[in-house]
Amino acid sequence: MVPLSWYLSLSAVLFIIGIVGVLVRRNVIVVFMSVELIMNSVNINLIAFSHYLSSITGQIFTIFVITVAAAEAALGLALIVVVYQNKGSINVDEMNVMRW
Amino acid sequence: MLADYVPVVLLLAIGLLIGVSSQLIGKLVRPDRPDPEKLSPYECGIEPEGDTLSPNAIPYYIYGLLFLLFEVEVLFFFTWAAVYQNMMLFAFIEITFFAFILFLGLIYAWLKGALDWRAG
Amino acid sequence: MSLLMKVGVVVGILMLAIAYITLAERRILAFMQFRMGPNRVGWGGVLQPLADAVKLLSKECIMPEQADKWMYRTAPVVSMAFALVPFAVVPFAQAFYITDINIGLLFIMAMGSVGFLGTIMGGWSSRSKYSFLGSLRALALMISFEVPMIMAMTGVIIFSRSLSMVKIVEAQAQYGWFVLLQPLAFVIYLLCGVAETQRIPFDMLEDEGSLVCGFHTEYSGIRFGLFFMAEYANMFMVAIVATVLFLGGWQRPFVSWPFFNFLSVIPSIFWFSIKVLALMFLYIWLRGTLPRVRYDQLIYLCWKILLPLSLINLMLTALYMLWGMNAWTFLALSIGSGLAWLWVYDKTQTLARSPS
Amino acid sequence: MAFLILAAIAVASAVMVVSVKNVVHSAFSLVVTLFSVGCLFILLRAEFLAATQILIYVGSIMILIIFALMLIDIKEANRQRRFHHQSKFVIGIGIILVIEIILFIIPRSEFIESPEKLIARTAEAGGNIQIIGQSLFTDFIFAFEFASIIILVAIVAAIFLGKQPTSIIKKSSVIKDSS
Repeated sequence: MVPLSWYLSLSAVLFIIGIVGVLVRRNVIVVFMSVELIMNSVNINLIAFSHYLSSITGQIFTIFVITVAAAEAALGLALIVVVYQNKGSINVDEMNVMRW
Repeated sequence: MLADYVPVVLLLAIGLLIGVSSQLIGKLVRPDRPDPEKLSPYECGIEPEGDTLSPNAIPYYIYGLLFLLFEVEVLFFFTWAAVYQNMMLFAFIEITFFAFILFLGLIYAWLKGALDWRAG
Repeated sequence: MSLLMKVGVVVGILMLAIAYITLAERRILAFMQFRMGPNRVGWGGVLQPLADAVKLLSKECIMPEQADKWMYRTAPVVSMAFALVPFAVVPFAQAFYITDINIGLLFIMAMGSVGFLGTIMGGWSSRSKYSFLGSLRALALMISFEVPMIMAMTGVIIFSRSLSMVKIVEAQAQYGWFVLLQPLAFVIYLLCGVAETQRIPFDMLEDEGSLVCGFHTEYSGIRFGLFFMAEYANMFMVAIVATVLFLGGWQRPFVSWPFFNFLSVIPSIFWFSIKVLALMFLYIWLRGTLPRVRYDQLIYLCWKILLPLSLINLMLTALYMLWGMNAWTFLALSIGSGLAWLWVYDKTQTLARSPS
Repeated sequence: MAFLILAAIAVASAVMVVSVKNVVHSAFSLVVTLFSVGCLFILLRAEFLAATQILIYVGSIMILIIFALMLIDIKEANRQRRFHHQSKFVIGIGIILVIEIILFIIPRSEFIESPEKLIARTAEAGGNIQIIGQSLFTDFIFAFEFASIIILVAIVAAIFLGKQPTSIIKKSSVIKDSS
């Protein structure tokens, strides 16, 4: 039987890989994918707690996290596409003005 | 419950094995005589022109966007349908509200012309 | 029966079925077009699939020079593997299934959506305009049709109270075949199934006229063969899901009437396969009969007709469960509302077209 | 055992996501990560969530990301520098954080692990999806209805953004799909 702390460790590792991705990559879509990684590590945590602590709430929360992630993905990518169409670049460093 | 998933893994392994092994076996049997004409991308016989990887994918992208949002809503219907018979009226009122909001989204997309196909 | 044996039997039968449905398709199409079809290899062409396999294996696999090598090789494997996995949850006959999981139906949909990735991988990695455009088109279509498809399934789940394939079949012993209670959902599912598997009236994938051959333009030899097999496995899967959800799975006809009990002497695998083969014949027939639909019309069919219709069907089913109205009234209501929506849609189209 | 394999796949492909040069390869490694995380959910007896994860993340969000990648100029994106100049510093901090969490924080925290109760309740309700449904439509009903409103807002906003003029794409497009 795998102990709970293993799942927590895995989720921590994924979380930090996601954070590093957000901080170091310059391509905004890769940054976006790193955010998805972070969300997934949270999902692992929620479901692991739900299983080991015998409560269904964690799983229900994960459903809502996935719902919000979907809304966020749709909006985030729509924004990225609009920015790309206006500036011709998807580089985070170059998105430095609030209006154009 | 976990034992139910062992055959799934087995089938996945078989599927991967079929895919990989048939390509490997094919490698032993088939001829391999490349030449530049063969290796260039197919373009109805004329010389390939322009950059291959920059087509206009915007119209497809819009449908992907709508699909993602509707898919999430539709998944809630599955959980609802599985327990509907246990809590009839209450669940019915809830889902009516839910479906109404989904319908609003569809109507909005329709009126704004997001469902209309825009080529190019 | 041990697990390994079951898996072996299922995979073996599936491979045979795929091989022979291709032959059947060619012969039936030939018959419809007053041709002969393949009839040289073996007796009347029965060994044709074997010859095809040998040909595909021994044919040169050309990989475009600029292709993304590893993704190009992986794409057919992904398509094939994820076309095969859903067969794990299919109840082929009474008490004959590899496994029965609680989320069977959702599992099939999930594995199908992973299979879509094989399409875009193949299209993107071969660096050809035709295959790339073909894969984008096909993908946009497949994902669009997934929404009404799932909505149509939901109507059935209200009755069966479970997503397990075995339980759905068993529930039809109580209610009768769901096609009688959910005719609208059945039609929606069949149309979506044709679009999901990219068969002819809806086949944007292989729109020869404008896109050469869709996403596998650059594939040849056994790699093409893998895509081809995956396509037919998906076709079988759609037919099987339609059978399980709407046509009573392994159950004999008139399952709730004791008068027809004598039909039970025929083994249940027979009923299952006859229904699946009938649906496969329907697909082949469609291919032989109908012209290809234009892409924008197809998108409209999905979003403007099938999606609202499936929503209407779902709400009607919920009302039916709530009030316990007469089954015939329900049947008339659902068919009537389907036709009413088509009429309304037609009106909006004429309004949009008229100059103002 | 299954956990270790899946975790190794997930971590390896997650590292690929943030490190490979080609953005499309990065997207497909994210697919592998999400898929193996979905399989982990099955180990945790959350079948419905596993299927949802694969259907929504792999089957929808990733497809949308790939569509978005197809819109941009991938060759240009791949030619550019991958990392910021302070990346070495960030990676160092990341490694220190991982070590700290795994070695010091998690072993110190204690939970009473008792998965049996939920397994029993699930069996009583008839399965994972049924128990989720029951709890979703009683205790979490407000969140459920609110989720639909969030999605409605997202639909409205996404359509609004999607209708912006397509200046640059029009100029650079080589192929026009006319059908």
